[in-house]
Amino acid sequence: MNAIIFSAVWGIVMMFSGVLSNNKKTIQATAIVGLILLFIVNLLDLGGNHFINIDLHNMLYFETFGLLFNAIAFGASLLYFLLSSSDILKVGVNGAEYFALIFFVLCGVSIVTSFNTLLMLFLGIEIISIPLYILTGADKRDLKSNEASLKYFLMGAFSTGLMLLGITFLYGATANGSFFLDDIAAAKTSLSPLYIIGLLLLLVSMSFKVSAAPFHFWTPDVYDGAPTVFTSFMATIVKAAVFIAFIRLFGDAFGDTIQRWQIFVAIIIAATLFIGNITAVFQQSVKRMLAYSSIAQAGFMLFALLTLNTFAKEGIILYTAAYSIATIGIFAVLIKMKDYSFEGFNGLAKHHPTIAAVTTIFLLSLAGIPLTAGFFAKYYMLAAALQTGKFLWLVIFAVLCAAISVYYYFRIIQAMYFKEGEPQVLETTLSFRVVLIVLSIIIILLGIFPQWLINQIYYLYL
Amino acid sequence: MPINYYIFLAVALFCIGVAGVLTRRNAIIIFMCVELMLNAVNLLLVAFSKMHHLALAKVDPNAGINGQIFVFFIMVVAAAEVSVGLAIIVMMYRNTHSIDVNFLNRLKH
Amino acid sequence: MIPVLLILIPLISGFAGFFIRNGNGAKKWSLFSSVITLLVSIAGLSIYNGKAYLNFDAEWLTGLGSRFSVSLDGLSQILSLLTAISFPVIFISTYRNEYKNAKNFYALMLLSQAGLMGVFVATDALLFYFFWELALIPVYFLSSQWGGEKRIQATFKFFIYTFTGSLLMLVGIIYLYTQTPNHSFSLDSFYSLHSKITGATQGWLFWLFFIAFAIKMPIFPFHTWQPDTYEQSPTAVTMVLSGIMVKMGLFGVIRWLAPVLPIGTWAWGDTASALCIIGMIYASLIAMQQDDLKRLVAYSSIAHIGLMCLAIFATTKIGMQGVMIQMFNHGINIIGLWVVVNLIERQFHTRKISELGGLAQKAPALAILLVIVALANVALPLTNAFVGEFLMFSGIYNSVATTYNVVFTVTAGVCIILSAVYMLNMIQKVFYGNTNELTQNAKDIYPNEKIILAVLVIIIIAIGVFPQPILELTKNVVDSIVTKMNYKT
Amino acid sequence: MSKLVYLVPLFPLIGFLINGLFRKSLSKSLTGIIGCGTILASFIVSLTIFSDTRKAGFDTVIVKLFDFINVDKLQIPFSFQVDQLSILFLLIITGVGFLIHLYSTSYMHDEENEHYARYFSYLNLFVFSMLILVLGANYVIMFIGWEGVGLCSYLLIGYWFKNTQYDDAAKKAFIMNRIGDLGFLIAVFWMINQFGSVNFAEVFAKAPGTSVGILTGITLLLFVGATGKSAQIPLYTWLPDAMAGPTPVSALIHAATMVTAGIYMIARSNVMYTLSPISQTVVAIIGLATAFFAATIALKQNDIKKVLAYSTVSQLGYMFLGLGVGAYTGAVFHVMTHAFFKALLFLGAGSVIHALHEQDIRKMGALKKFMPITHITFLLACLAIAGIPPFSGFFSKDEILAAAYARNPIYFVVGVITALMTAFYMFRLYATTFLGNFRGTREQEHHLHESPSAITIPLIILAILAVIAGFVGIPQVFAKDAHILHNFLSPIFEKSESLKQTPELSNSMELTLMAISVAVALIGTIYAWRKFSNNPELDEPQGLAKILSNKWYVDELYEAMILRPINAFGKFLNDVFEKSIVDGIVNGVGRTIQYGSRQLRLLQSGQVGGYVLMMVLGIVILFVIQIILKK
Amino acid sequence: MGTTQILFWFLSVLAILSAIMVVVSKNPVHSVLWLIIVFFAISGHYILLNAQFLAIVNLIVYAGAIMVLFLFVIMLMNLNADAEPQKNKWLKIAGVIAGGALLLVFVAALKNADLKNQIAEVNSGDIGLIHNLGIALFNDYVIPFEISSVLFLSAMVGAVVIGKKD
Repeated sequence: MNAIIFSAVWGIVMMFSGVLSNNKKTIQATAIVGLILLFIVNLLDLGGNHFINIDLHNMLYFETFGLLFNAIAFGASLLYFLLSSSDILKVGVNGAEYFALIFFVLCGVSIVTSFNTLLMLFLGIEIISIPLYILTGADKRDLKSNEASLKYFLMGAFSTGLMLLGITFLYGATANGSFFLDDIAAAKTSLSPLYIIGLLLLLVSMSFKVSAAPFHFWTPDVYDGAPTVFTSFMATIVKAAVFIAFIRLFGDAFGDTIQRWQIFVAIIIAATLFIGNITAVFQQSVKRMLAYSSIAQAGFMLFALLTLNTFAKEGIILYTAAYSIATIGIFAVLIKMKDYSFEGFNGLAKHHPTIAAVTTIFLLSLAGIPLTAGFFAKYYMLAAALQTGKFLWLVIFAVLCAAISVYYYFRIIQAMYFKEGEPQVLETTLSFRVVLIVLSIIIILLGIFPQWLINQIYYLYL
Repeated sequence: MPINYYIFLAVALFCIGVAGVLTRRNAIIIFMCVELMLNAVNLLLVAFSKMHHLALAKVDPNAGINGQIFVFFIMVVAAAEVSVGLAIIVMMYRNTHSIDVNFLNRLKH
Repeated sequence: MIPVLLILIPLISGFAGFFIRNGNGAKKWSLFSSVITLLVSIAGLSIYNGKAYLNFDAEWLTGLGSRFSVSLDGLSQILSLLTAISFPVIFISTYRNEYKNAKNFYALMLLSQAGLMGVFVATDALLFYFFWELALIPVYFLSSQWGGEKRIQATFKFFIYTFTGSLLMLVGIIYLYTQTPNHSFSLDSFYSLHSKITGATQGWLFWLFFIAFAIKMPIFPFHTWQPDTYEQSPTAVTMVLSGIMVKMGLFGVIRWLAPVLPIGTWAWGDTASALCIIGMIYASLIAMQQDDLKRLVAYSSIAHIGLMCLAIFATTKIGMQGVMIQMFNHGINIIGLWVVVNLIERQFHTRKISELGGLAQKAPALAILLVIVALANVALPLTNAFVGEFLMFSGIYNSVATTYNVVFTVTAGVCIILSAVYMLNMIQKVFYGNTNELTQNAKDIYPNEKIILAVLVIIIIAIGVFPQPILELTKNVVDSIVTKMNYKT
Repeated sequence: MSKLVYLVPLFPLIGFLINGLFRKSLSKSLTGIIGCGTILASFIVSLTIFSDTRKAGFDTVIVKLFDFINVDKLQIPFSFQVDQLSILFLLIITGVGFLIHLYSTSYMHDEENEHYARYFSYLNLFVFSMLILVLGANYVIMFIGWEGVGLCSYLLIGYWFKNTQYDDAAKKAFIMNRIGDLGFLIAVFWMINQFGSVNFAEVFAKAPGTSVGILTGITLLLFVGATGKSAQIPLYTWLPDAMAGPTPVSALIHAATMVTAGIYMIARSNVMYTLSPISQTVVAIIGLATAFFAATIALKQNDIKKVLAYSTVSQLGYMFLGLGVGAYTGAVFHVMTHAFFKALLFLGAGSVIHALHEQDIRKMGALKKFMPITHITFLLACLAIAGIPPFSGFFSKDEILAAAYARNPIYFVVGVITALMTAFYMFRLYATTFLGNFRGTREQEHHLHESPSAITIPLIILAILAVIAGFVGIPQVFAKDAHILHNFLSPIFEKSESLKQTPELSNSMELTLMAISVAVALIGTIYAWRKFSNNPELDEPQGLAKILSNKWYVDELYEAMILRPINAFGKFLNDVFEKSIVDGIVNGVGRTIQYGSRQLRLLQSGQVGGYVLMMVLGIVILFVIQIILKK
Repeated sequence: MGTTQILFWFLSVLAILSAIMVVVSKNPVHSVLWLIIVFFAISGHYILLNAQFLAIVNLIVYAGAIMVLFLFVIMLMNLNADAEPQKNKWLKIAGVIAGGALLLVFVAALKNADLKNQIAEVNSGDIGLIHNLGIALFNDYVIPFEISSVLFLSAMVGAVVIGKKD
């Protein structure tokens, strides 16, 4: 609850900071301070120190899983701010408002990681979505940005409709007319068509939000069109948060009927992996490739949903962390590039060895090469699936897709290291590079001692 | 009224909305069709709320009220969405003098 | 502690190598490091008495059931020794090669050595998998950055190919892990599974593992990455690839596949063997057609590796002993061949057999040493490979795991003849005959290269005459593995 | 003394190492001394051991040096076996070998220092390998020598490596040998499988209890090895080509080492062969066919060394005939006598070549007057090989023919026809070379002279041996128990003798046969002498003669039947199969993915309507699956 | 058939027909007007279901405020004419078919639903009264109510950011 309140409040603070000061540095500093505070209050929450004790009427339910993710999301956002906050201010004149919107999104993030009723889920997702529509269109003079924004908005609204219909059916299916997850879980006994339809519609709309095929179509266009700095945010923290919501929803509300819907998830995973990986192969723009790769990564993350066992829950935390950090890093580098095509990276290693090296580590992590966090992320997903003893075909399909993913991730590595060229890179500050190195160290550490890190957090707060 | 009627009515309205989204190319009309879908959902929610109320009124006089509250929130959200959505459409129009979604094809493949 | 040192020394010195400013320093540093590793390896060999393995075990991913456990048994000893010997040999023999960004080159070489060492000593499946990939990545960078013209595509194919295989293996490893009673990745708990997993399951698990290993070895039809990669990689890297890395595949079969899944191996051994045989003949015939020295050696390597794999599936102690010693021998021999190829390429800037000739007049020392290495490669008696091949063939012939043992022996035996054909052809065209414009001003090799080749030749002959010490070294491990492989339901 | 047998191969090995390693720094004389001295030392050691074996109560001595391979139940010691058979061969190898070395010091004197030393090191290695072959106490050690001589022949045939044709011949020798070796090896594996051991003692002890089928298999496979090494049909073609090497090398290959390996091996394995009648028959028939076939080719060869080469092939055929009909002693006897006269012939030919720098007999003639010693010794050798009594060839060949008759008269008939041809082509050679008019250039004539003593002394010694060696094997019909060799070797063959079922020939029959063969040999000799002494055959041959001079086109046949198809197949695999199919599939997967990517991304049309349509279709599909699953 | 039923059918038919007209009208202004009729019909249903508060809110917020906003925007853009050129016919047909298919699968899935006995209470029940709703909203639902303020805030900020001229 701390985080929800604080992020909303700090959003307002950011709004006023724009009114009170024209100094970009001040705004930037305010945002970073706010995020540090947000991170701290969330840690306090994890430790059991709440600022305010209000009767939640069971609308929200805070558990370690969600709060832990919050910590990761806020931590990742902090790194994101440290890397890219100056780029946020470059997008347009409304820098302070962008920060405010991001804080509102983070408020939505902390809601969707702690909802206990579909109403809160709905509100949380809307609080996330509406600022994102705007951020996507933030670069108002850029037609691509406009277009992305409109597309995102129209399709987002459409999927909201689907979600609401699903919620409605579930409401009808409950015995006592309730939106609480417990009551919905209790409705499984009847297994009425209302329940199934509601479940499927929620599956579809949540799949839309996490960009799982065939509901992913908005993703490449929006990620491509949005200002890169916001794409980074959307593709990582927001997406991960929705994933947590997805898993919480299906784990808590539909966990008992998993046999019923597992197969649908399996189909969606297969389609997502297939489309994400295959389509990414032919992309010419790194940014668009990363959009498709985020779809492909979503396919892997969905394994957690498929299985919902301990492996999955531990794994999805690790996965979101690994994925977010690596993607934020890559986008941070991408923002600095003048040419987003693969050729734009040619010869980067020669001219900017540090940037090339850390980018390589990020890419290796995304590809799931051992000794990076990405490996264990994928490892947990595969282990979770194999644990069930079913879906071997899907696991094998997934690893084949992972092999394909190497193709497009390594194209960047090839360009950086093995090709000649004069890459056009914007000025980077020392602190920027230091943060990048910190990111890559985190990735490596997570890759060698994943358990250690998770355990530390678990032991600290459990 | 049997709840079936409401369900079919709402689903029909919803699907008309969906068909509208699919067939029209004017962004505003598409958006209106989405609103139509939301209204179909609202109607169904109210119907369900009354259904639950009927079934449980003896136990809980307020049974089913949350459905109507939910409708209230949907309206709230819809209003917020409309404000943002129309702003985006207007921005688009300012830049391209068109709100035809078919012309939204700079981003593809 | 010795197995850990074997990994740590190259690992740490490799990372340190990135920070050495000048290339020459890096060269010396890496040579120094590899010699130290060799000394440690020899020390390990001298401590080893055949019974008590040198173990090291530490907490790592406790919650995951994986530990940092490494061990030096006979099999690990022989392969880590090969690795330890190879790197100084590679560094010395290519000492005169100049590389751009030499520090990175040498640092990556050392990292790949660390990975290889790790693969050979790991007794934990996840750890094994880690090192498996760790060995791959530096090699990928080495080949792609310092290789020939078509290096990027060729090595990329290699990378994706092997990576696909290893991912399949990962699926297999995780599956086995979920089946272990104590949820552990340790080798022992994997070995305990052999009776618990049904035959059908073992069947598909077999293929998950075997494809990974077959790609690495490589076995027909998974071999096409290999000639291209060998051709395009810088020769030092090719030596690592062909001398040591291909052993990873064989090692995998011996340690992680055959004893873990005996029923699956029993059921599919014939099919795998048939692939080996087809590959042997196929590669030999193609080797006869090659004009490029590197490709020729590459294809010959496919044939030799095929034989070793075949001998593994024969499931006999004799054959397995042959494989053990031959893994070492093949490494030595093929590195010897590459040394020569490197010398030729450096001097004449070509590897085309048809463009060379008459080198024996100009470079007699090179010619003699090459001929000996080549003869070892065709398994002439009193060279090391004879012992290995003799034992392997005996093993295959005496195999009870297959009913086609005679057919296998005879068809595989044809490769003995074919190998002589292409090796002698190569010798003839490169070294004999008259000199041409390119070779008329050829120089003989430098003393350091001569010494390295001479050392290799001495190893070749020493093992060829006194193979018994090495056979003793691997005796216990062969016994235990073959016993496990012979488990039947 | 027998315990010191390891010295016998050790000396040549040392010689090889010294000459090989220090080839640049040694002077020619020093090289020669090392080369010859080591062999001489071996010969002396052999002689002392020989005297040991002559003593009564001598039993086979096995000297184990170390464990070569000791795996599981398979134990292969590196051990030497000293018995009558091996010591006999030791003497031949080191003795004849020494003479050839001695001869070489002069013959090769024009070579550069370095190559001279290289030559002697190879020669030493050759002798070393052959000694290992003969001394080995098991099949694996024998195989080491077996392949070793193959290697050395390769090195020596290709000694003048600048000449590509010579290299081809060397390669051919090695590869043909390898084909045979494969048979040998498989036999060894079979033995391991069957007997659990490859030691002679154990194998022969267990052989009588083994089924005939298995023994037949093993012995036939061994024989495949022998056909390669001893140049029998179908693997004989390398031997005539091996003339590419320096002539003393040919002498070494044909007389002392290499080609006799097959005979030795079968003689060594006599127990197994005797137990397997089918194998015996095969050996006899192949031997006889080779003898006949090679003799026909030798009739029309014009290269002095080629004639000798085919005569060797033919004589080897005789020896196999002997082995095949159970006349093991006869075969070994013939090996011995053949070693003397064939070495003599080659060295004589070498002397001629050395003087003339010419190998074509059509360009020779009348050498009698220029090179008297060479002429005389050559003539003696021809008489010996033609089987004219009382020269050595007569005794050994006769013994084989008699045994052949006892087994099957047809063998005898073919053998005698071959003997006729042998006498004919040898004297065709002799007459064309040494008699008539000189047909070379004037310059050649000017330089013609008798060879130096390092060449003539070995010739003389060998000539003496070629003349008298036959007397160690005087047939029973002339004198009882006068067959010294038979008595000497009887411990080796006694088991086979006891198993032999062929009836003994009566004395009169044996004498008749002897008379026939001598008569035939004389006819051939005299006819050739008369025909060629004054009008040698100089024209290009026509008809059958052309086929003969082209060696029945066997090389061409092999080329067309085996080499070309294999090469074509290899080319197909390399150019088509590997690139299009195996690699094609791999690249195809990549291309398919790329293509799929290109097509699949078209779904991403940029149209919101399209996207929503996809979504709706996705929902519909999910629902349809749900409805289907429910049913 | 009682009054309630007649009203129900009338409103339902009106809603569906108007909804179809929304979709098929060429003129955007007509679409808006038809949509307002739909909203009225739905509000009628709300009244029928005794959800008076929602009925009023629906009219005020949707038909009144939102639709007027739409109308303004359309007028502003001068889109009142048949500004929409002919769209690809096949896509249109595909859209209709897809929508129909969606309806079909919904119906198929619901067909077997055992809802015969489930009745929505019409004309009675007081949960839809503003009094009850207000109590619920500010007791149980105070958290979402407050949180929706964040939503509005962000929508407001967004509209400003997007709408204002740089």
